[in-house]
Amino acid sequence: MQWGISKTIVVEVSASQRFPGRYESLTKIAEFIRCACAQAGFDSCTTYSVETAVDEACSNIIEHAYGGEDIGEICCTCHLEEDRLVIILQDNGKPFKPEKFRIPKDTIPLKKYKRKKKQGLGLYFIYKIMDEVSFATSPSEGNTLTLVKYKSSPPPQA
Amino acid sequence: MQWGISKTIVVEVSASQRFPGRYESLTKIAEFIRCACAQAGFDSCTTYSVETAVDEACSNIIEHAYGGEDIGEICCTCHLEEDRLVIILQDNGKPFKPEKFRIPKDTIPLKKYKRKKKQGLGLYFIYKIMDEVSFATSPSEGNTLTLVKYKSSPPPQA
Amino acid sequence: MNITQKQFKRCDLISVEGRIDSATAPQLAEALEAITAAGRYKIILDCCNVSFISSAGLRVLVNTQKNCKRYNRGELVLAQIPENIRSTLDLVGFTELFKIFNDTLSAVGYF
Amino acid sequence: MNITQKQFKRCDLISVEGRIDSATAPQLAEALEAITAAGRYKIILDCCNVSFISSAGLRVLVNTQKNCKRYNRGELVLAQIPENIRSTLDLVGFTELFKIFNDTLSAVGYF
Ligand SMILES: Nc1ncnc2c1ncn2[C@@H]1O[C@H](COP(=O)(O)OP(=O)(O)O)[C@@H](O)[C@H]1O
Ligand SMILES: Nc1ncnc2c1ncn2[C@@H]1O[C@H](COP(=O)(O)OP(=O)(O)O)[C@@H](O)[C@H]1O
Repeated sequence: MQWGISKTIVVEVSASQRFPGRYESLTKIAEFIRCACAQAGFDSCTTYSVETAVDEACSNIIEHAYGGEDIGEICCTCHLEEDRLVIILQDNGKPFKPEKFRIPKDTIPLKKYKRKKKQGLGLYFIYKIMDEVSFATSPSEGNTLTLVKYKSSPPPQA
Repeated sequence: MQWGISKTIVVEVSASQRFPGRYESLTKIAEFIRCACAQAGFDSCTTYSVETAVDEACSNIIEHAYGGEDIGEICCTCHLEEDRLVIILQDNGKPFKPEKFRIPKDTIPLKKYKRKKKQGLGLYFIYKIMDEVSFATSPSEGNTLTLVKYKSSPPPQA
Repeated sequence: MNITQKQFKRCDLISVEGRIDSATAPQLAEALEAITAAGRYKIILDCCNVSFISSAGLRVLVNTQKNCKRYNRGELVLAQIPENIRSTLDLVGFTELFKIFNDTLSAVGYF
Repeated sequence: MNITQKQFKRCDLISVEGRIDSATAPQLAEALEAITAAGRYKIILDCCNVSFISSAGLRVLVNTQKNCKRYNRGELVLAQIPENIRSTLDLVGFTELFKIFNDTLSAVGYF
């Protein structure tokens, strides 16, 4: 894989930034993501959809992993690859075990579940918008959520 | 009565222009009237109302005095007096005898009259908008319609 | 004069551009009659781009208003009348005959 | 988020400016509930100045839609959605749940 270098601008293939784990950070994270999407050449609709997915993921980190604002940080890293943008969100909160949840697939999860609590739509948005979604937890690096968006439609075997 | 003369512009106190007696002339006549109203210091609403009255009067000249387009001319003269704008419309068509018509006063003439023919609203507009209206006919000068608009409300005795 | 029309569920919006005078009034009358002939009597005349309304034009509006209000079946209302036209309609006493809305949205929402 | 409202004869227009997210969704829910609590179930959400709608915001709209459509008494429709938001709503399959109008005039005229 080769990276094109224009005459004056070296394309940054990777960028990382840490944000305080508070709702205020969401618009700043969106800006960061918007830049990465621009570098990936995404159109404004795709860019907005990726912003939405990341916003949902970060809201979940603040709300569920940390259980509140200003408990910990969110580290956001973007890798620009030839055919995709990879976004990695890291936190040090409570590990998320997606196996414990009904991961929404194609149907909109609008039904109530478990004693009147309403199923959230956040995970549904994330899975629906991004081409690949994976959660991982390790003692050293905390929780890692990897989100992938392809530059064109995902390859059939992916 | 004295006319103010500014440093560089001599205020024209009188202007006259002849127009072909056709409906196309109406917008040109309106422009001419607009200039006179501007010199009289009328606001845009008053100006538009005077334009409307003159438009109605000229339509009547074409339609009723001449009985059609391109039969004769309309001569339009504006005199700017200290407290009023005087507009004189002259034509050489059929004399108009306003005594023969119900000159509309304050009530809107919306009823039908004389065998189903509807009463026109043109004369009503003219009388309602202008402060003074008078028709005259002479063998030498043809028909003369004099329309007056005061710069402020008309004096009580006028 | 240029006429454009839009039909909504409960009313019709008719937008006129230019002069409504003896020359153009018949065209407007025709457009309005087409609406009422279809049994639709709630009409908004959008005057935003009207430059002039003569008595002949107003005559058409008055006739349409009479037709629309018959049997309480509807109404012709005016929207976005330029200030100078509105003030002249006021002067000649015709604003009483028509409900006037500043914007077309409120006019559509009225029906 | 900023909310402005306008009540018409048959429907209510509610215009939102800014982000509709977890932080602001409760405020929007309150405004919508005030309308439905008044027995008014035909609602237009004007999204012209909405910059972002999160899943929490959409949840509010879905709940309102359910409430409005009950007994066939009304409907929540969306107007003037910015293209990027609309395309994302499409992607997540939510545009089926709401009738969408390009302009508020057509939306008011729909009811
Ligand atoms: N990052 C996370 N850390 C811990 N728990 C999470 C995380 N993301 C999601 N969850 C759990 O998954 C559930 C569903 O999430 P989501 O679909 O975003 O809806 P909501 O957040 O509105 O409940 C949450 O209620 C929460 O219990
Ligand atoms: N300048 C004129 N010359 C001759 N007849 C006129 C003139 N102006 C008005 N009339 C007569 O007065 C009648 C009423 O005029 P008006 O109120 O303007 O309505 P309309 O022109 O629509 O009939 C006209 O039908 C016409 O018979």
